[in-house]
Amino acid sequence: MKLLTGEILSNEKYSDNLYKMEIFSPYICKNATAGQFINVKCSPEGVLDPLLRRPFGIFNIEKKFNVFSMLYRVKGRGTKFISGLKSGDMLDFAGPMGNGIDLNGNENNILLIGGGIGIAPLYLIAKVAGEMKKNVFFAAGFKDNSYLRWEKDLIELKINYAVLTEDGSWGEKGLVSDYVWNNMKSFKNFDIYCCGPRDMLKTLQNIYKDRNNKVTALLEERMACGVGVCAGCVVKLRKGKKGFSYKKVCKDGPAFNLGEVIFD
Amino acid sequence: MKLLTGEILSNEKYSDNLYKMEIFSPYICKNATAGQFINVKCSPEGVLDPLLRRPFGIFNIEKKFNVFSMLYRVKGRGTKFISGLKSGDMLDFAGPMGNGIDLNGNENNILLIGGGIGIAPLYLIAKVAGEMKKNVFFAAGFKDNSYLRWEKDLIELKINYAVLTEDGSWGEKGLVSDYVWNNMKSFKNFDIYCCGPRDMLKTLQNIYKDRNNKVTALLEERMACGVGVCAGCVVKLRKGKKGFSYKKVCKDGPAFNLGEVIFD
Amino acid sequence: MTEQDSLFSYETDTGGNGFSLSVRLGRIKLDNPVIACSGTFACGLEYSQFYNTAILGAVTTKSYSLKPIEGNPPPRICETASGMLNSIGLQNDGIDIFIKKHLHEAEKLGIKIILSIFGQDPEEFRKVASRAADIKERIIAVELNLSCPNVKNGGMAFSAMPDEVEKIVSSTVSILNIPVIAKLSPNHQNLVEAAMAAKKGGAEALSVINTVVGMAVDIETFMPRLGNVLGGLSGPAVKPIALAKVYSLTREKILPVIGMGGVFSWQDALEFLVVGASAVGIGTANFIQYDVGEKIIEGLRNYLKEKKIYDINEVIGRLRT
Amino acid sequence: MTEQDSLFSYETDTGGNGFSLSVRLGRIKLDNPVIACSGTFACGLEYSQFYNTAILGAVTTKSYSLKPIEGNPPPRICETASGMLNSIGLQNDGIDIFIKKHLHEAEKLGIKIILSIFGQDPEEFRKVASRAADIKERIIAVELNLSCPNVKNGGMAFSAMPDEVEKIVSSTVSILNIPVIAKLSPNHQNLVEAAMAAKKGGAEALSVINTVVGMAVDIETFMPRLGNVLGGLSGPAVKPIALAKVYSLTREKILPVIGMGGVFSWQDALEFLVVGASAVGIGTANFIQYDVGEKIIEGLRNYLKEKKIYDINEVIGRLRT
Ligand SMILES: Cc1cc2nc3c(=O)[nH]c(=O)nc-3n(C[C@H](O)[C@H](O)[C@H](O)COP(=O)(O)OP(=O)(O)OC[C@H]3O[C@@H](n4cnc5c(N)ncnc54)[C@H](O)[C@@H]3O)c2cc1C
Ligand SMILES: Cc1cc2nc3c(=O)[nH]c(=O)nc-3n(C[C@H](O)[C@H](O)[C@H](O)COP(=O)(O)OP(=O)(O)OC[C@H]3O[C@@H](n4cnc5c(N)ncnc54)[C@H](O)[C@@H]3O)c2cc1C
Ligand SMILES: Cc1cc2nc3c(=O)[nH]c(=O)nc-3n(C[C@H](O)[C@H](O)[C@H](O)COP(=O)(O)O)c2cc1C
Ligand SMILES: Cc1cc2nc3c(=O)[nH]c(=O)nc-3n(C[C@H](O)[C@H](O)[C@H](O)COP(=O)(O)O)c2cc1C
Ligand code: FES
Ligand code: FES
Repeated sequence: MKLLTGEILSNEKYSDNLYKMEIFSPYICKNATAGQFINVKCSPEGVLDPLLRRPFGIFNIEKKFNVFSMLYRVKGRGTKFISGLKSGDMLDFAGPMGNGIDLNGNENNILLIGGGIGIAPLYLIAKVAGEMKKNVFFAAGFKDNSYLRWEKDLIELKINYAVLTEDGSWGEKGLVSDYVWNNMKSFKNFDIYCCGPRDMLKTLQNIYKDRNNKVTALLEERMACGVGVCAGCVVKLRKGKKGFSYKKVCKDGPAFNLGEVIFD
Repeated sequence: MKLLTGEILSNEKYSDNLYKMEIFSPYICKNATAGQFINVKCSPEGVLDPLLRRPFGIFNIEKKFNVFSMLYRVKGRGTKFISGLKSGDMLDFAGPMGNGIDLNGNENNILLIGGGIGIAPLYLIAKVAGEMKKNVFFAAGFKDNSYLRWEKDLIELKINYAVLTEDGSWGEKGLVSDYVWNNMKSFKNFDIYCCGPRDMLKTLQNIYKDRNNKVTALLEERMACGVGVCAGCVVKLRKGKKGFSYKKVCKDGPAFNLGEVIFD
Repeated sequence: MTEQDSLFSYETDTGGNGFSLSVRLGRIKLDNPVIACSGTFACGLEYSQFYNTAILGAVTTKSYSLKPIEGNPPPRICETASGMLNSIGLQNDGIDIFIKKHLHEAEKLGIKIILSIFGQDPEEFRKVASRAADIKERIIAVELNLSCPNVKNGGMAFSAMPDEVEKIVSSTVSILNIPVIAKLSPNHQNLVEAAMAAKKGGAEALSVINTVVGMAVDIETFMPRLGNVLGGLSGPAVKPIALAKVYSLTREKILPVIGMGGVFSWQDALEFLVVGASAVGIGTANFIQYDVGEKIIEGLRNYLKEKKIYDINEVIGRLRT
Repeated sequence: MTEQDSLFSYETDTGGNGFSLSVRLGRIKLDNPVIACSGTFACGLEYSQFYNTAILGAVTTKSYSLKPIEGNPPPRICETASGMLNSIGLQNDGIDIFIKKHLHEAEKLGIKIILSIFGQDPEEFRKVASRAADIKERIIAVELNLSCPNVKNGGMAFSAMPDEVEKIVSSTVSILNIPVIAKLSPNHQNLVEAAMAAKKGGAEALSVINTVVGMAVDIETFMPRLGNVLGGLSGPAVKPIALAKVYSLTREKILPVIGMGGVFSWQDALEFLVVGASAVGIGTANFIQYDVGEKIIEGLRNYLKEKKIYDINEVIGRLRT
């Protein structure tokens, strides 16, 4: 993990609030693995407001070019700031942070379930799994077709996928969790990785309660440090029969066993 | 006085820390007079840090083009921000503020004494006085030749002037206050306007203590509101024999009778 | 003055369509919960260049004392991270000039005035209140600035001493018999006791917070950045502190609260309302966004419309804990 | 580890050329006045990925209690204007795990450790101090986090009660007989009395300030932004408040002070030193600029060189008022 400044090679607008930023960084390309994230300073040099860094999953790594990318949604002040950066500007970030996903011990079948911007960190998992010649299926659900441009990225991976939108404007109409439920049998011996809104994760937790798929969720929580010192980013995990403990998303995660997560 | 947004037509770098910004504003061009200032928001839209507006004298008004300008020195966070603005960007400012200088009741001879960035508001006085066919002399003192580019602006006014620099790199070597002292006799029946660092003003106050020139100083003080409500920008003025009172630079000034100012 | 005209009609227009911004704090009724804070708006005259300040729920005047006060030596202002320090030192023209001059000007503009007063000791508070008795029909309330130092009592602020708070409030109430607001300081731990004392004294409402004690140093000169060394911090930086202080009072339901501290937008104002403030004061924001009062009223009105909330009182105190 | 190596040599180099950054706070001697604040640096391990944290004057550990504490429900973090709120709730592994595990790791890195401890009552403080007795040669001081609530006494923070402060400090001193630092809260008006009580109890120094009570509201959900409703404000926003609090203590020359609150740069650190702090704590800044500790040490060193000041003590307390 290092504090870095990397040149922005592109900051492409995918749709109204969706951007993909490519950053030159040999260090990240060499050291990062799928599932990890970077922590980005989202204010001009020397400026301390907004104060905190923002975490973003690593969307893609192109080792050959020493370029990695992040796919991000403009939500508030921080993401608004970075959406205004241009190629040639420098990005102040740190990484790679969090634990990477080790696909070696896995089933040969991988199901990725993404909701909204939750698809971002799953993309790199899909790519890596594909390169390992695993059988990968990506189920992605959205409100509308604002992520349409992302389908092009997905097609490059040459994996099977299904897109669902709530308004039916792209792919099938419906919720991705319903899709998973309806196709339960086809994903019998799949290891599952999911990332997305709380409600989606809750539903998936229910769906997979009594099944013995290995289901891993990539979680989000507001962060201060991103390196494990502040205990600001905790999520509640089951511990023993009735107990719980708080685990840090930044250091113990961001991937957790979905079955252990307590959503209250 | 209005809250305005004006398009920046140019933001020219005069030297390392010196810029001239031209802003399109029919309202300012119609309503402002020499000696007044504008109050500029020096952070991006929606951003509140740095918090306070910064006051800048009106350097020039070109009524024909509805363009006015300010000449400014990059000092801290606020001026650094505006120095990065580009033509086409919008400037958030308010004005015109403070009292203008009425040259009508004046002597026919005007001496302007500027030190450093203090030349900025004097320039418009010089221009207006010139247009009134007064006999104008501009004595300007600087540390070095970083204001050299400004001489071109000055030449346009077709008035007499002297430039002094402490290092002798441009014009005569020396202090502008010494120059004034040495040429005292030539400026006998001149009304005087001065603006510049505290030490220069103090010296001039001494020089003109017992003479009956009308000497007006344009003062600077840190401001919060700029409109006269906060009493933040006060300077100490003599009142009666031994008393004093605090006057607001923004509302009662920025021009004051130099003889009345108490520098302590 | 076409801008002002259009504002007026705009206001009547939305006033008529069933979305109400009116609030009550005891006997104080306001058309909307947006109040200009003492010391940041003079009497409303200056800002009338930017919008019709009569649309504000009320304008609280600069704090007036018996005699004019020259205030502290400059520099009096210093910018800090998302905030500012001031050490104005309560410079003011004295209550008599207010009565003779400023009140008249404000009335001409239709501004609803809350008169802020202070004294160096309870006796001066009483005297200022007595002067205000003549004009009590022309103002909607008196606000007591209890954050100023009690010179007869070691310079500690009145609002740090619940007994003094009660005494000053009750003497003002008995002299004026119009609504009295006690403005309390955030710099003491016994805010709740001070508030209860104000209630006992007969106050109608509380204004919270005044500025937070702070300082800054010029590392070039090793001098304090303020002539007075210490000053009062205001602006966005203090908003979390102000919200916590307001909450500590509204939770106890002592008196209606005018919440203030770092309000710059209608969203900020809404935070205070949700925490339980019945009205919101706008201070430092006036210095930066000259028409912020109007913007916040519009913002709150649009919020109600969008959410189909017919009465602003529906959101006051609706914090979900 | 070439980066760390070069840092080390850099340090010795400038250490040798006559510009001294060493400071003393009673019996506590530090190579430089830059200290990592409790709760913002763990035990230094994580930040050792970014620079050699052994160069810091000291690292104050997360505050440890007798047993592990799970802390408050999330969300625990919320950004505010130039600041942040936290409601971690003193989550920690308990003093035993510190002794068994974290201390060892920090020692391996050569980090100078100030152990921060707390308890729910004076008794727990005593017990934690007793556990620390075994390792007292391996730490340079113990810091008592007196801003935590005294559960046996209505939940009011210890540092609001001078008597309790004295009691806890003196019992720790008698158990440990190593330098004890009392960390005081800015949320009470009797800071000076608390400081004098700490001195009476035998404290070597004071750490000021802990976070300022604050809150924030989500106007979408009407929920507080922190799971715990109230939290502690830190970061640049509080710097003016912190400076004023430190000044209120250094003016009285009670005990040496470690000044903290919003320090992000060497210039900020210098402000605290000029006001009279003998050392400076870096908290929130670590979260944003991971190598800020190193940057501030370098910055102060360059400042001395540039100004030809041979000893940092020359600037401490040199405020010109
Ligand atoms: C491990 C991790 C990976 C992430 N990966 C991505 C990604 O690949 N693409 C993407 O678009 N977003 C991602 N997010 C969410 C992203 O961090 C937030 O959208 C972003 O912080 C919003 O910042 P803002 O200033 O625009 O919003 P604001 O709402 O103004 O932010 C205010 C504060 O809340 C925090 N915050 C707001 N939303 C979130 C959130 N969802 N999660 C955590 N903190 C939040 C901010 O960091 C900031 O501290 C990730 C979050 C985490 C924890
Ligand atoms: C009436 C008036 C007219 C002015 N005209 C000009 C001009 O034409 N050209 C020009 O370059 N400068 C002018 N100044 C000075 C200019 O306002 C400051 O240089 C500017 O505010 C510095 O802002 P900063 O953020 O870069 O500096 P910082 O030092 O970061 O500012 C911090 C705070 O101090 C205040 N401040 C700093 N320096 C001054 C100063 N000299 N006077 C008043 N406040 C200050 C800032 O406004 C801000 O509130 C004028 C000042 C006044 C009062
Ligand atoms: C320059 C200035 C002057 C002030 N003068 C007064 C005053 O005279 N009386 C008073 O009660 N409060 C005074 N205040 C405090 C404000 O009314 C308000 O309580 C405080 O600034 C917090 O709100 P804000 O953050 O919106 O400014 C003053 C504040 C500022 C910034
Ligand atoms: C996330 C967080 C956790 C903290 N935990 C502790 C703690 O355990 N013990 C303690 O004494 N202070 C704690 N503090 C307070 C800091 O040590 C410091 O006093 C305060 O944050 C002010 O400094 P800053 O503005 O530089 O952060 C914590 C602060 C933060 C932001
Ligand atoms: S963000 Fe600090 S521990 Fe995770
Ligand atoms: S800046 Fe507010 S009165 Fe001049």
